[in-house]
Amino acid sequence: MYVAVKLEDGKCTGCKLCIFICPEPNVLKFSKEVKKVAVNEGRCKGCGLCVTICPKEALASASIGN
Amino acid sequence: MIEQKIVEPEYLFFQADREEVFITGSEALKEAIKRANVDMAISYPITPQSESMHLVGDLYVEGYVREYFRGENEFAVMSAVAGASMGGVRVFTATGGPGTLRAFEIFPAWAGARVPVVCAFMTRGVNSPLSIQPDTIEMAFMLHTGIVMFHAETAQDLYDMLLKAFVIAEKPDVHIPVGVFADGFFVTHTREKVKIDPAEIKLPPYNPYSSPVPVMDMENVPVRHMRDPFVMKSNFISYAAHASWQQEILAAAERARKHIHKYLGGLVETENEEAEILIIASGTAVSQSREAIALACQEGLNAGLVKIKSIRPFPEEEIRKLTQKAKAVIVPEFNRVGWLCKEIKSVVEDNTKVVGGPRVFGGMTMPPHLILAEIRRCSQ
Amino acid sequence: MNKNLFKISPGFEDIMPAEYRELVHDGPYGKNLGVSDLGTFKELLEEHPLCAGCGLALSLRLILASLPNPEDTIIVGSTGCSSLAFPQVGVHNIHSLFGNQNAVASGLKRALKLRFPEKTKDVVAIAGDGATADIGLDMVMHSWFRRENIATIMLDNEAYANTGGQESGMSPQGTVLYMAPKGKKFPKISLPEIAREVGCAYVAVGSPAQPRPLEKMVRRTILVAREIGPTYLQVFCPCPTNYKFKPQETVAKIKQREKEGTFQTREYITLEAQKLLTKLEEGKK
Amino acid sequence: MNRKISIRMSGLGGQGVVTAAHILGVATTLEGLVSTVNPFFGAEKRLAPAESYVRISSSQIDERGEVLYPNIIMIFHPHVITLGKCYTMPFFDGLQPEGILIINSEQPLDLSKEDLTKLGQLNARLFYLPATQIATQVAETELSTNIAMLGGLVGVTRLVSVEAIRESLAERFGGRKFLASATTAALDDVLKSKFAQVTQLVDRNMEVVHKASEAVQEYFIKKKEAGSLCMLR
Repeated sequence: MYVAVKLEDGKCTGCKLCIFICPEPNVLKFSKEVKKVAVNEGRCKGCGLCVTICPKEALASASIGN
Repeated sequence: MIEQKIVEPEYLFFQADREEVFITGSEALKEAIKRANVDMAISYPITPQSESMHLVGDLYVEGYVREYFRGENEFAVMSAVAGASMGGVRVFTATGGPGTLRAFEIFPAWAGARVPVVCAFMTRGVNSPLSIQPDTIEMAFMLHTGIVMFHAETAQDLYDMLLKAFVIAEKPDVHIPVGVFADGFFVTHTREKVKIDPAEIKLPPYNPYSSPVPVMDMENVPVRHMRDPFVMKSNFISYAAHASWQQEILAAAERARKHIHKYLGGLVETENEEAEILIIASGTAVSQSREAIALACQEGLNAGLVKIKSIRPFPEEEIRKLTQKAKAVIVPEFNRVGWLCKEIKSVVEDNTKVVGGPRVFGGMTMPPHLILAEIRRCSQ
Repeated sequence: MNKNLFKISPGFEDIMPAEYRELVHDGPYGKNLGVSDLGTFKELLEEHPLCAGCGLALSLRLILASLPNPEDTIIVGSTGCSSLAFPQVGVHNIHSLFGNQNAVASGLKRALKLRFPEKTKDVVAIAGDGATADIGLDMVMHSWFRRENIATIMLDNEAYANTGGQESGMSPQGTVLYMAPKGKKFPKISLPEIAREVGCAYVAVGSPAQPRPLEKMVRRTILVAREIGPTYLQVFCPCPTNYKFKPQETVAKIKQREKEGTFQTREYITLEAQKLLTKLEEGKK
Repeated sequence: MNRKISIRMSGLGGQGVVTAAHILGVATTLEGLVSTVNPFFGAEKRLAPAESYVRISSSQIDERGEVLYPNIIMIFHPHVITLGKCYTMPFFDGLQPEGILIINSEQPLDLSKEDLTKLGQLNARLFYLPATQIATQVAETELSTNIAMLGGLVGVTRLVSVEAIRESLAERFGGRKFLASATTAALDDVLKSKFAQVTQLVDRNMEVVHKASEAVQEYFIKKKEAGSLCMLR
């Protein structure tokens, strides 16, 4: 079982705090157009640091794949 | 910087009119570096090497070397030398004995990183109790570091081998470090006649972009950008990568053979090689052997000489052929372990005829009479 | 670096790795990007094998985003956890041996000065606490004594993490780790104060808990090193694996230590460095 | 000269055995001979034993290192023998038949019966020379002791000409830069400070050479009464 963070799109306000706390490069991307964050789940190690910092509780750890 | 004319290596080595001067080995080293177009030199004191790097410091003051400083210990100096070389300059340093061993971890790293560093090793004993005396035991440790190893017999050898070392080390198909070994005191502190090139000429500069590995200057692509690299992994790709790289370093040294033939006239030099008794030696053991052979000759005994100039790569084929007809092979050495004897025994077909010795160590000068005694014994 | 150098030749786009293509098209070279821009460009660090929640990886990511001049920066690393990340860094970087990073950097910086007298080439030594404060301390200090123009950055995870969690000179007193089974007997080495005393022009202690202040420190460390002399930045990056806390607690740990008074962000700036920084930072505004 | 001459110079640190060897080596090469020069391989300190070696030949010299079988031994200080301040013991071991000894002393030393017997058997020739006294009187500095010893050598053998010594001296103290240890360089400075010009230094030291070459005296080892000496001239 692999753990990765999942984003609840509606809750994200694009504050980017999660991007600054993530130890993994190029996992959380910021879209200038929609002013929201997107997660590259394949590269996320599921440490959960972003979950702890998100003020909107838009991020949550979840299991992915098998 | 002092203006010197850049000439082809072949011209500097073989054609330029040379002047004969009466100098020590350390001074011969200075004369070589003066003409080697060296960008940077880094020093650290250790007897019997220190005087060499003092003199390179003089070259820095005179404007023959562009950058020079004293590092904090041999390991640090060799590390700084590696950094400078990776930064794309021609760099030189020298050490010896305990300094060699203090820095030891860096030598396989130099070879693995394929830096074309030239380092002079002024050999000395490494044992406790302290000894500052000549002894070639450190070369035993250096045999498997991957660096090319030349062994100078005289100050003339030291001068020539150093200059040629830069050219060979920087060949794109070689591009690994070259160590020029000279027996401390016997070569460094002995004043003798040396033929040197005019001071107005020097080697062409190093071209870092001829390197088979990227120069660390951010003027070329940072190629190591990769996902999940194989370093420190336990998997087949990692094993294969490391194994093939080790072989590549070895192959680079093998490819140096043709350049050694071209510039040094071969890995060995022989005299009277048809003789039944052959003396095979390197460094100043060769000089003592020459003396012994001359003494033997006066007694009507016939002995030939093989001088090994390149220890790495090792002249396996040459030794195998040269020793085929010999009745006995005498290997005099300035160390206790007899590393050269072991190397020779591993290639001579019938190695029971190899005499391991005489050996002197602890700093004593090898009396030629000891070698003569072996020649007499083998002649019976 | 001339950007044209690493452009992909026509017809080779499809065989180049995706990561490389992204770096060429969206990398930070010559764009004057910073920490605030993270998430909008291809980072210099690629996927690395460090642990989930690794404070060192986070710090390294922020440091790389803070480089004022990534297209002309060469990093010298050392053995340790960080050496697992460096092969994936998109600037030239050297891993030589354990602890010799500042010696290698000294030779490198001087070589680059000789070769590019008119150009700025930043040399940054980035290594762990074992490499910087223990095995490599003599070489770190001597590079400072010699006034080398190199920036020294320590990734301080307070342990030898890569070798399995042994006590280091930077571990707090009393910490029980391997090789200190009864707890560490002496206090954390005060390297920032030592750096200040031996004459580093700029010394700072920061952490990834404050990304923008850390960015400022990284830039100052490099800019002062470039113009004046040696600088030192110590980045506190807790290790969840060896200090046995949950990966998501890495930043909370920093804040907790701050509250306890066992970790303190600070800066020492010489007058000369302050003058330079005022000039540079005002010029930027 | 077909055969190789090997010289051992023994003295105390600061007496200039290394410099004397250097000057002699250069002088012989100036005369077209082959020479090699090297010091004893130690960390020499002031007044500690010091040794240097010169080999001279008309053809190539291969052998390196310490001279183990000297033809000539030059003793720069009596303590070398009387107090055993030397690296080679027993001191006269290795001396070749018809070997030459030149000792810096105002009067014959009290050599042991054993040594004299050995020297007698080798047909060794024994010379005494007040080198320090001559240096102090003529050059007004003890630092010229080594030059006086070279003068003694010139007086005893035809190894090298006085002219070549002069040329070598001029090169050593006025010529191009050469390699010297810090202590040697310091003594050089002291010596040079005693003379207004290098030419003066050379001239005065050449006077030392001449004086010493005349002052060196041979003593005959009486074989019948082993252990006793008589003045030869």
